Amino acid sequence: MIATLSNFLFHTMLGHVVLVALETLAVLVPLLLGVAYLTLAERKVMAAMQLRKGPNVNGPFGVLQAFADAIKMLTKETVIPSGANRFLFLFAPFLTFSLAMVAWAVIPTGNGIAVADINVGVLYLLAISSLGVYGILIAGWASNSKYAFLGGLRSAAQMVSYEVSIGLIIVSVLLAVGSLNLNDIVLAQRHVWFCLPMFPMFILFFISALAETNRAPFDLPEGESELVAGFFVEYSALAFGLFFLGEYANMFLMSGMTSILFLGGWLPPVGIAPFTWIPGPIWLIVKILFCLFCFIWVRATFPRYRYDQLMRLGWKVFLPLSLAWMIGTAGFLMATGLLPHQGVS
Amino acid sequence: MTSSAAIFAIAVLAPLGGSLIAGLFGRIIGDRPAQAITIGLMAAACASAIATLFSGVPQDMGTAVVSLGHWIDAGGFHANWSLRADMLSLSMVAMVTTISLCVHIYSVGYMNHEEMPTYRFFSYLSLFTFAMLMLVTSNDLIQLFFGWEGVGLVSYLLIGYWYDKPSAVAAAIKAFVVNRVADLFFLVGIALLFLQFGSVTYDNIFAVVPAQVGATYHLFGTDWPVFEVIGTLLFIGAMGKSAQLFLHTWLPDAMEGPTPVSALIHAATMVTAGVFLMARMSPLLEFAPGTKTLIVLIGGTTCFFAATVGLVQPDIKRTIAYSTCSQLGYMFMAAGVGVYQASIFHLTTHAFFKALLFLGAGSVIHAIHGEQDMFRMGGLWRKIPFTYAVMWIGSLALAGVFPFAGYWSKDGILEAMWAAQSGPATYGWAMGVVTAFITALYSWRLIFLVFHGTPRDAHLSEHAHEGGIAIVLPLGILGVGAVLAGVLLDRFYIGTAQAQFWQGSIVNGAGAAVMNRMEEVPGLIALAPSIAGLLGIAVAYLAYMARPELPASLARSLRPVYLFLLNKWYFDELYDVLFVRPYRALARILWKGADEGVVEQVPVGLARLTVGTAVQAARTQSGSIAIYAFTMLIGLVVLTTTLLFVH
Amino acid sequence: MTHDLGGVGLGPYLTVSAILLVLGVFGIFLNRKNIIIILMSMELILLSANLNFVAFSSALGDLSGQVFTLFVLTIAAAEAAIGLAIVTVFFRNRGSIQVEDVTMMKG
Amino acid sequence: MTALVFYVFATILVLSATMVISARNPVHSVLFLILGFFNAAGLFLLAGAEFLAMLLIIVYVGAVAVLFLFVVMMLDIRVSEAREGLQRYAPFGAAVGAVLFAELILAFGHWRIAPAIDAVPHLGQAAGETNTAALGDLIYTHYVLLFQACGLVLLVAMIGAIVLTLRERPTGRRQDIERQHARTVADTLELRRLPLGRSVRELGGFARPTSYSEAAAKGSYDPHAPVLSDESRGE
Repeated sequence: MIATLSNFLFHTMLGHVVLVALETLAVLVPLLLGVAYLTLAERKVMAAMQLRKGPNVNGPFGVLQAFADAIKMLTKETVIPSGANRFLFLFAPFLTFSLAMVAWAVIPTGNGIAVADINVGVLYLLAISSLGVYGILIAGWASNSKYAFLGGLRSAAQMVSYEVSIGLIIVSVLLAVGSLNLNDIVLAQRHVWFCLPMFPMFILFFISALAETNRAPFDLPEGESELVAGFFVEYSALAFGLFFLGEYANMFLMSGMTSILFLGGWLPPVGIAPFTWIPGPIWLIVKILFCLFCFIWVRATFPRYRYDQLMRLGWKVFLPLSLAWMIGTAGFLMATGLLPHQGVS
Repeated sequence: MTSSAAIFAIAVLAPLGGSLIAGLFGRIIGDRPAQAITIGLMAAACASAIATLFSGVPQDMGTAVVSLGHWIDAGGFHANWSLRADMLSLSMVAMVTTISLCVHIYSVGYMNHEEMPTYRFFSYLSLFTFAMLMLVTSNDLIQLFFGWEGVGLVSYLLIGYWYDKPSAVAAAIKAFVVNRVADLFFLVGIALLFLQFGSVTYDNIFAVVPAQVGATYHLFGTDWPVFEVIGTLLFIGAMGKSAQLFLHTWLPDAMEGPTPVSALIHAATMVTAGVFLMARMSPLLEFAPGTKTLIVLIGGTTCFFAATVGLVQPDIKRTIAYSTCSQLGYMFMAAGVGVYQASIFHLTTHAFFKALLFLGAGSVIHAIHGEQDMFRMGGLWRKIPFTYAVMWIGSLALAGVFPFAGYWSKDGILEAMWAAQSGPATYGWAMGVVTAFITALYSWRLIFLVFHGTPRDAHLSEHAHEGGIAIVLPLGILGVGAVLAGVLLDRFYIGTAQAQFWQGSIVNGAGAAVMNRMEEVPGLIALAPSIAGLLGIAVAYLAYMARPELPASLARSLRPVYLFLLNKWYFDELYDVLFVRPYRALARILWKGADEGVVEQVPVGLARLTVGTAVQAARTQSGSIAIYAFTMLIGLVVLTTTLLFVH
Repeated sequence: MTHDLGGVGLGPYLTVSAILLVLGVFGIFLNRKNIIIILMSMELILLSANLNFVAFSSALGDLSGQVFTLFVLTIAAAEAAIGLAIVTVFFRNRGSIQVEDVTMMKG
Repeated sequence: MTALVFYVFATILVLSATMVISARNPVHSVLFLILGFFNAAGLFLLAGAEFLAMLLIIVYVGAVAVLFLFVVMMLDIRVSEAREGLQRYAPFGAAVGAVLFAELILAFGHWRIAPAIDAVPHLGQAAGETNTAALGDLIYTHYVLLFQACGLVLLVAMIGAIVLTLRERPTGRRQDIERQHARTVADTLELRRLPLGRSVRELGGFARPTSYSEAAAKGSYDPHAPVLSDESRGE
């Protein structure tokens, strides 16, 4: 029975497809659950920080609140504004959500355990995250509304700007690793996580991640006081829900990237006995949760940036800093002979 | 470099230093220091030159060459900077520096009324001296040509010194152009020499001259003896520099320059370069009898022609200029019969008395504020007695009266002419004797017109006075030279000691016999020039003192002759018709027809064509990007199609 | 090391690239008034060139083609940036981006 | 299997390219262009150029197409106008395109690889070396000068784009963070004790602290302008 199954899974075309589908599900189901509970966690954590109770009606400690919200959204009517581009209007939230999901294909949850362990994993992540812009732009444009359009443009400009510094920070990491494979990147941190030698870049990356996901204090696109709710002002019901999920999934993704690039991914803090007993995926989840907590923590603490300040920070502070760090890293590695593959022609 | 060589180098190079300092820094250091420096360096040069002359070249060799450095090394062609120290150059160097020093000093006095700073003048003078010294000390023809052109250039600069005077500028250009015509022949001569001998160094050339006597050029179906061709070319070059007949027209015009310039350049040094060249090339010329005949003929004719013209000139400086021309004719005659020693002797004595005459004339001109017309002078001898005295001395020397300098040298030449015993030489002798008469005539005409009689222009001579020490001193020195140069140098230059003196720096082929026969000329013949001279003085006295109306009536009755002479045998007019006008016409045709009509039409037409095409092409530029894109794509399609079919 | 190009060989790749090129060319004619679509058509043409480069590079096992694709990408990005900047400025000044209006380069 | 994938990608690529040039709405054109790029990236992947495939998405889709979309959206092109004159030139364009296509097919149908190709030194990919590393080796050795030149082109393009589109707005008020941090209450507020029943206007109107004019961008605020008088305020 088991032999037949393994033969089917590993040696036939259809089996391969099924296997990939199973792998995908294994990643997506926890992810979606996580996203659902992240919304709840955010409200609870912020409530705690602001000395409130937060949701506590549905279920014990409000654990069912997420499902309540989901049901509410599913049951509401989807309003499509007059003059809106119907297809694009509905396509945009779907795009945002699915991109956030697709990116997880290359994230390694253990040594070599990924849906697709490809050579250019980092580039794949970069490519997918650069596509996030489209969902927002299309949504803003397709809504046929000034507020939505302005919010979309703002968001697009913001994401494009911070992508540049994210790219440069990643290049710094890649210089130290010598591979674009995410698993290799994690393995390169066996001895020391990159957040220690590259602490400034770690901070920069985290802040850029905040901007990339339109989180506070960079949640300009949806600035309530100016743009009502930014690019998804016209959205409601399931479409809105998809955006919402997409946003939180993006947070997960960025946290995952932070963990893999700087916090050692699925590696334990130190490679000795009690830590190594805990499996890699657990370590990765712990690290992701830590990052997510920081996301929420920041939101509860900082006021919102003004738009010109945001742009200034991105282009005039982060970009030069990350560029200088990249050059410095290259120079340091070159000088100390630590550059991977040095001497290989 | 030995100490004597160093002293010799100082003699040649010190003027260059003076010229550079005065010319480049004159504006900074001021006029007086510039004059002092040039004169000081000139004096140093003069002293060195005389010292070298007296020490002489070492007895055991005829020449010493002081090498200064490489100049040109191109393939088989080599030219060096070097100073040749044989007796010919030494005597020339001593003469040039002495005269130059006198002229320098004189210029201080003469030029002190100038409005312009005169450092430029002194710089030119020193530069000229340097160039002349390079010429006479050259060890090869290239360096000689350098000096040759150098003196030509400075001559141009000095004749046109008063560049705000159009006539001076015109004269400068004329001198330059006429000299270039001659230089062309000279240069061709040098080139042929190099082709023939493979070297331009004198010693190398002279060493192989006897071996190549029979060489000929085959041209136009005739064989031309190489030496005759080269000699004639060199002689034409010398004719230009020394203002011989047909190429003499620049010299009288050159009197537009300041008088010291006339004294230095157009009497004592530059114009004698041609004579020097003849003497220098004597080993070659001795094998070119045809050329020598030509030299005698040209020299004799020049000497007569210039004297006749000088006879009627009203301008004091032009009179002396023609006299110079005439005396140069004597020198060439002597060279033509192979008695180069006599040429050089006359050259040297002539330098003294002609410089004296010029400077004396300058003193006169200076005294009466720039007037040069003798017919407006008169009775000046009381006002400027010293000048009067030196003019007498100069004229006596010029006329060849015993024992003044000119007597010795001119007599030597005429005796040589007689002793040569050939048709052309006899012609030269006749011309020489006649010219001696005319020379005395115009010399005393000058003296009588300028110094005697009543002042024709009272206003002019009223304030006439002798110049300062700077003017008087050089006149004195030259005066002494004009008196003594002949009697002192005769023995060495052409007399009994000449062979020891020249030490082979001058070669007499057939001329050696002439040298010997000179002593055996019949007494009457030997006296003929002196008699002619004295006769000339007497006639001058008769015409300008005793019967002052005689010249005018003579001019009236012989008006065609008078005009012929006054207009210098119509040479300028002849050249105007022969060369200047056709040249201008040709230039005009080339300018209007060839240049404007053809050469300019090419670019102009091209430009018009471009403009026309551009206007048409601009229309296709509609400004529409779409059209451009279409065009590009259609081009792509055409290209692909072509490629497909061609492949 | 040659590559089998996903098992389809070189021909289909070249055909696709030819079609892309022709579509780009046709697009320029078709949208002769809209400069932005002209720019996009040019991107299509460049893409077809890139496709050819990559296909040949793989077929011949020579990476130079891919390197040149990289350069083409760079140039295309620069071209798009400058082109769009010009379009933006033009629109700001003239209020229109009709290619027919853009005739200031007339000679 | 991979052939199937190829044909799917190729078909979508060609179709989306067709839509790019024929869509009535430029925004749709851009979106189809993006779709086309995706499929082209897929084709690249099939051809083994994984690095370039990712780069195509990052550069074209992530940056260039965003630019297009931005500009198309912002410039608000009237769709009807932009499509005028469509039919007039279409036959001509179709003819040129057809000729070109025919020629290309002709060319592609009859080509063969030069027999001497193996004699040419190949800059290939070593076994076991990733596509990215092999490309890197090549770019930084053989093609380093061209690579640098590309960098220069990009730099010039960046500067050019900035210069072209930068608008100086002299009246804008820039933020000076250091000054903001250094600001104290005394610079900003003037506390006045008002007698009962009197207004600020009666005491000479509002007074702005000097820091206001210093903080303002040049030209945006004139400190010497007359303070608004009571009368003008009243009106």
